[in-house]
Amino acid sequence: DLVFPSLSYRTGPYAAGGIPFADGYADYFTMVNARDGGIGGVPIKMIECETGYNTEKGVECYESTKGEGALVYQPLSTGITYQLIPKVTADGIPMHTMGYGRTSAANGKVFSNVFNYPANYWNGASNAVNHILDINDGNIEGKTIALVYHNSAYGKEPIRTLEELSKKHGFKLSLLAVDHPGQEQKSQWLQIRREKPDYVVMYGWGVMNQVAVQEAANIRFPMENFIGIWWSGGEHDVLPAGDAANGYKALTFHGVGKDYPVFADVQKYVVEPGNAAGAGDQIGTAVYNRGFYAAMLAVEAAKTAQEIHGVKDITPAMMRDGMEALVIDEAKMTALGMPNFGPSFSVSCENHGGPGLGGVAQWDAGAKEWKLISDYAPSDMEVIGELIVEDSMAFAAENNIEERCN
Amino acid sequence: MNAIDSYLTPDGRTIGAPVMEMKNITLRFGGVVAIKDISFDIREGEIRAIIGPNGAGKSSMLNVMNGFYHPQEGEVHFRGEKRGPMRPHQIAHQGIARTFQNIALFKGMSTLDNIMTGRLTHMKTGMLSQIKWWGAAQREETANRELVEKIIDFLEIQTIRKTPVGRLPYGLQKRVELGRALAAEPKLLLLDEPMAGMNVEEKEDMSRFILDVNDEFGTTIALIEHDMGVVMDIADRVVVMDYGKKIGDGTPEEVRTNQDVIDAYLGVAHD
Amino acid sequence: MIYREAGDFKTSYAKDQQTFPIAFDRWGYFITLAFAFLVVPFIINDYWINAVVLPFLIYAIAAIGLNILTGYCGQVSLGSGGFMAVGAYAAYKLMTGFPDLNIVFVIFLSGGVTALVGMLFGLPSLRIKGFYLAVATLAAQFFLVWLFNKVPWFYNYSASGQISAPERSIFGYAVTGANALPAVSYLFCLCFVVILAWAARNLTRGANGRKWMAIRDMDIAAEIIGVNPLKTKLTAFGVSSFYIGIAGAMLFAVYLGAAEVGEAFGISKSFLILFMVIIGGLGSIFGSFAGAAFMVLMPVLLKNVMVGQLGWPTDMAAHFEFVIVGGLIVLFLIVEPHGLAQLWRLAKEKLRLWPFPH
Amino acid sequence: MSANFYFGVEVFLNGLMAGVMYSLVALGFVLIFKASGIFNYAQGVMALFAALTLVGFQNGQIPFAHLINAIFGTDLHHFGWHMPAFLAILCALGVMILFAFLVERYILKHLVNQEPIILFMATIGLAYFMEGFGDLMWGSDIKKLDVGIPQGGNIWLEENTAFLGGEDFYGFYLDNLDIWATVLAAILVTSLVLFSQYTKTGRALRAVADDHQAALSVGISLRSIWVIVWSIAGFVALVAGIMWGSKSGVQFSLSLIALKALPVLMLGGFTSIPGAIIGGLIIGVGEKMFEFLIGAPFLGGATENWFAYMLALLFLVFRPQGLFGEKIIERV
Amino acid sequence: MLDTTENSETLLEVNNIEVIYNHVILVLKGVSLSVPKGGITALLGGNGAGKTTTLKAISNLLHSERGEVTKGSIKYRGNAVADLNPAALVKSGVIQVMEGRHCFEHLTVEENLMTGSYTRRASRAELAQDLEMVYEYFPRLRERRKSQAGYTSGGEQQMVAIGRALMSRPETVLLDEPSMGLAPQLVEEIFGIVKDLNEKEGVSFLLAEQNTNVALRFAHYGYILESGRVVMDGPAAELRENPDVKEFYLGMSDEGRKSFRDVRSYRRRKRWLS
Ligand SMILES: Nc1ncnc2c1ncn2[C@@H]1O[C@H](COP(=O)(O)OP(=O)(O)OP(=O)(O)O)[C@@H](O)[C@H]1O
Ligand SMILES: Nc1ncnc2c1ncn2[C@@H]1O[C@H](COP(=O)(O)OP(=O)(O)OP(=O)(O)O)[C@@H](O)[C@H]1O
Ligand SMILES: [Mg+2]
Ligand SMILES: [Mg+2]
Repeated sequence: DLVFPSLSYRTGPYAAGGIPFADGYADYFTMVNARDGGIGGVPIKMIECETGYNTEKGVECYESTKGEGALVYQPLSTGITYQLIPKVTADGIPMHTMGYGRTSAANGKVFSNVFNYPANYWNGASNAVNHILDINDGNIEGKTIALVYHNSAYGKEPIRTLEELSKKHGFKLSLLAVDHPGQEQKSQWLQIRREKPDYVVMYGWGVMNQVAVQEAANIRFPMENFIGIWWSGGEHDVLPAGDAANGYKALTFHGVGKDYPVFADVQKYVVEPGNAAGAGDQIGTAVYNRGFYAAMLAVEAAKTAQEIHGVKDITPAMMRDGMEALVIDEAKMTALGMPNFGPSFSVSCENHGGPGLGGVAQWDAGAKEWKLISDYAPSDMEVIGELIVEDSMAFAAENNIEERCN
Repeated sequence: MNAIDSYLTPDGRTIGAPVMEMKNITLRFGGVVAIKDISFDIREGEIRAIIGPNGAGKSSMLNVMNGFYHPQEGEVHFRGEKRGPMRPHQIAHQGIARTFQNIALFKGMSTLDNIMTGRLTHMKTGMLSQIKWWGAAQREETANRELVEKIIDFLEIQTIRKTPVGRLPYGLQKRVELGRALAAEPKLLLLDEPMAGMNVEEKEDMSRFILDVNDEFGTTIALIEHDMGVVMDIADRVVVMDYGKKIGDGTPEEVRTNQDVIDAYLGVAHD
Repeated sequence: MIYREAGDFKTSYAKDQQTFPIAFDRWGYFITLAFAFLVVPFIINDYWINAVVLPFLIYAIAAIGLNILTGYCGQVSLGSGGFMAVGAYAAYKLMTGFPDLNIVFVIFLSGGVTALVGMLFGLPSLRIKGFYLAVATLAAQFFLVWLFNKVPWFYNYSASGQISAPERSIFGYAVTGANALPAVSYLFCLCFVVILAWAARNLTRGANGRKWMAIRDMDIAAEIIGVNPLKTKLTAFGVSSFYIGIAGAMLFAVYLGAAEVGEAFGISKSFLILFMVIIGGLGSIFGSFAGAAFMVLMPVLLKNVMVGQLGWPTDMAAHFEFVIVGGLIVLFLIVEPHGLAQLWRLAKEKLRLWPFPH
Repeated sequence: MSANFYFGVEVFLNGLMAGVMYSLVALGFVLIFKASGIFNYAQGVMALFAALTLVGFQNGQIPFAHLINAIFGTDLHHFGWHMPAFLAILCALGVMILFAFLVERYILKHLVNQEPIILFMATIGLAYFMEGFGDLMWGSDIKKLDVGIPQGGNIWLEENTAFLGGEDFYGFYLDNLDIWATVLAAILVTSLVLFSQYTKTGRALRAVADDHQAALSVGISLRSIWVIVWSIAGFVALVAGIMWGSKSGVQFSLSLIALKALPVLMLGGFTSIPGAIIGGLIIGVGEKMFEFLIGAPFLGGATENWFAYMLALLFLVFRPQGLFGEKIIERV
Repeated sequence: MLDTTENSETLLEVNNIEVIYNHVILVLKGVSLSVPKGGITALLGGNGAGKTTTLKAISNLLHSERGEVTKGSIKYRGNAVADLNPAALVKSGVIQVMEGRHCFEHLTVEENLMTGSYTRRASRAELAQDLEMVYEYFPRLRERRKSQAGYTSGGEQQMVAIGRALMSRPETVLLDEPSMGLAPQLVEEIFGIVKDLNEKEGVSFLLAEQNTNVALRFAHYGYILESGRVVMDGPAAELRENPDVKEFYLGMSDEGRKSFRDVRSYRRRKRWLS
């Protein structure tokens, strides 16, 4: 079997996001098994392990599943990612941290086993700024952007990037930290009300998202000027605020909604036989689609690995090679029934992070759905690339890692 | 106050110079005046009883003596020196130990450990040698343990050495408390109703202990007690308090016949 | 009669003061130690070491530390998570600042730094008592976490604020970092545990321990018999934090390898350690081990049974885990409020009388 | 006056309001502590559980649906009704009273006369238990709670104060939800104070807190006292759950509001009902003003959590029993 | 003195009970006693004899100390006590004054007294009257009525504890060492009160006392407990004449009262142990 562990969290403070992701991740594998009989004929075995977003449980999950021949880890937690980076490297197992984790892991020269394609936090920050630039015809000189962020490793990630970008584009950056769990954000939103920034960018997770959207609505901040990172762009984040959330924007690097042919397969091979993960009510939601997308990438990488090595029953090391050689293009996605579900990109030895393409989705409170309002646009790799090199080299120095790919 | 430097007790012991002098002590709690302008002294080697009706301020007086209460007015002299503001633990180091009216043993510890705590003022090894244990710490522990075992023998509580004190009956707890106070080898021992809740047989024992301590170690003792029989028999001098005031002071005989004392406290003249 | 103490007479006070006065216990202890040192390293695998044994050993240290403060000295603290963070960050700064410093020193020094911080936060304990103090220690918890999150110097200005432990070795064997062999990090932790437990035992059986317990049982009376409350409480805070700091340093450097303060050393950690101490038994070194074992093993066991054996969905298993662990805690407290250690003691008392009921 | 001054005033007002929200949680703690000397850590989880139950009733969710489905392979989710808010609140209250009975029956009864820390631990065990139980019963996904309490800035106030501060000032911002919370809190506190100070039961509550055994010996039935108190605390938890749930949705994090209530408790005193309110106001204003004046401009923000505790700590150093708590009796 | 022996009804009947603490410590090894209606029964014995334990077993307070009655039965008016919770017991008229005072520290003296009336359904006026009665008995308490009980002196607390029990208008009072820590004058007064209540209101008493002298003066019947067993019982007057009781509990020798100064550590063996 091809073993894909899913380190999920269906409990704890971040369950609201963890559940749909885990559902999507699982459903894709279920579908591939039922429809295609696995990858290249080898069935997939997904092992789910509950981490509760807790690093120690994450380690326990890792240790308990790696012996089963786990091919790739998708821990869905920046904290656990940091923990696992040295471990997976030593054990030779690849890890995919899609849209989260350690951004500088995009530098494949240093991080041999960690991948974070197609986009990372820093891309997100740049995508958001680019979107604002677009709206303002390329000039945001003198405007103010406020960053409302989860006061943790995750939330702090975009700060450096935004600082660089603010220098470059001449906007003013104002930082507002929100402590875990983020139920009480009065100070931050009063400050926003006072300072009247032109745009608010949010890096939130868990209850912080809902409260922020609600508070923004309360102070009648124009929702279309409020842009969340993809982790702040779930249905559950905006639904509680009701109509007031209309117009809120969130970044995304994959398709939203149910309008893809592949979901018919899901319906047929997963839902109808009663094999849907969880309650089966999450299909088509933003975070579900993300889990789904992650699983798709994993399966494609496995296929690539099978091709490269000519073996069906691949090992984690082969899987790693597959991931490093992964190419996703429109043709492939269309064939999978997921046209335009995500950007086209390819991974290389040097670049584990993909191109950093991201789109913007906007919430339609009336229809209760997200609408993609832009194409997958590139981020400012000039700025980000430099930062990635800087950070990853520091890591390499600290840990005596020699550069690869030369 | 008292011109004489020393006097002889009826049974022929010499009582020396004042160990502790209370001078015009006044203690108030909000509106309540617990002690009102009281002076008296306690002399080397004597057993000094303090008696009086409930709420007279006796326990408060002991609390003043060992620094737990700070009187609003008045001075305390200990061994000829005026006492400045001091914390109770410093006073303990000067050599004053006591027992309490409401037993204040360390409930989570065994009898032995409780009595060993009495030795704390004498134990000096540092933290590091404690961690190492072998050597100085163990030697010190053993030396003190020997002394404590003597006290345990003396109080006849060998059988409960390792029992947690919380489980002990009241009377034994009082005895352990006495043991803890004795272990400090105090110059002045303050006992707050050591015999409450005991029957005659046990009171006899306790009296014996108190007299022996006084005799053998020459410890000065101040004692609060409601059992007049005991007080009359073992005290050398008695202070009588009533509503915070001193209404009598003298030998048991003098006190017993004092009309004020009879009215306020004894009710009837006791035999 | 399997378990006996009769006929086991002591001829000197020193003998009477030994840790395991009963020969049977003493042998059991030596055998356990020998097993832990000589057998376990050869049979242990990656899963056991990382999922169970390392956290058990490290939490046992933290539990001993908190037990000194709470169990022996009676000062309830909910700041352990914060103090562990101090240990971890101190270790990180020392490891990155002085790459040549031996890891053993790093860990002891981290404990020392934590001891200082602990004493600082222990100062209010002179006036604040009981639950007020417990809640007040949360100030330390929240403040320290905020501080390590906010001041980039602590995490060497890394972009995310994560710290990761570089590789350090001892006698040529890596103990930290990804290349550490399980047996090596196990033995490393075990040595610390044995030494620290032994030190704790010595500290608590003599004058020091009695001072702490006196303060715990009745601080006023303790002061009146000559115990300096401030000094005593501060030493308790100091020693306790020293242990907790070491545990924090090891948790970060040896076990997790990387940490983010809010996640790894958050308030739930404080509660976890307090749990261990109470479930294990306040005022008992053995209890600290028992409590740590219980709190580490129980969830793993439950998970393995429910998910691994019974094949339940992970979320349901996780919910049941909460229900069961919570229920068990309550049950334990009802059966024996003084913890596993007391349960063990009572069992021994029963055994001693066995086969007679009283 | 400058707009800045009015901004300060606005922060102050909002601090008061936030404080009231904290007080709602703190009240539950106080009640139980006052009545039994138990520091009930489960109060936060009780609020979560109450809110979950309320939403569950409102939406006609089938309890344990997830579990039942997993065991019997059914596909149950909803009863298919939608209960009016008022009725759902009553039902949730009923559940909380039942809960009080069970807690007494299975936990407290067996822990009479134990040390406070043991009772404290038991409540943490209870909190764990309920966390898992609530999730099993109602699922761990996030739920929207709406009982008709209006939310969002109060426009009337905003419009009528806008003239104060010149151009940059929009008028004072107050959340309608907070205004409601204030009204509710005022009613709760007044009635609870009357209850505990002037009724026989109230006196018995305080007696129980001092000495379980003595209370038993004079014939106070610990069982009924505890059921009463835990029921009231359950009610308070429900109120807190409704207010916080309306604000942030109902899900796990709701239980963490307990942590925001602790400094309030400490500052006001564990045993004082008015203390819970006044403590809340001080903490609310303190942390918001600190963040406004110092935290955000100079310390990088997010100072509220620790500052609340530090503020409370500072107060305690001067008054170890909190502002209104009962003096800790130290005698020998 | 009331003659209580034969024909009066037995209120409280303790039948061969055994009590174990913590599942291992056996404290009472078969204690039987009975309290007749309208009588004052004394329970005497040295420290650790098990007096307090007996009283707690009767009032059902053992549970809260992790103690258990493992054998025997306790009946009040023919009903097994074990089935009642302490509160129900108080309602049916049995109240205990606990050893070591156990006042509610944070309540004022008056509030403490009022808690005693918790189980009663009485009008304000009645309660005020009873309060007045207690203050009559203990004038010292009237002065301290507004202070917190935790700050009153040991003797005052003892008064509070007794007064609190009286406030419940009991039928049977279990008094545990009422004289402890009280001034001699007050001891007499308290026993005077006991006698008063007993004679005028027909309240029955079971009192555990160390002060054998006074106890036997006021009681009708006495039991002597040693190491968890009843070693002797009989009408108080008889006990007072028993030579052993005289020597060990009353401190009398053949030549009258011994001086505490003269006792030696040596002790004569008690007859019943030989
Ligand atoms: N800390 C305190 N705060 C307020 N009042 C106090 C305090 N300590 C003692 N008192 C009051 O002072 C008076 C004297 O108390 P004290 O304990 O000294 O009496 P006592 O003579 O020992 O009486 P007893 O024989 O009953 O023990 C009492 O009325 C008591 O209530
Ligand atoms: N909670 C407890 N746990 C264990 N043993 C106990 C407990 N309470 C009492 N005992 C034991 O029971 C025995 C009887 O105690 P009890 O308190 O009944 O004696 P007593 O006759 O009232 O003595 P006193 O006159 O000193 O009050 C004692 O040996 C004591 O050690
Ligand atoms: Mg006194
Ligand atoms: Mg007794």
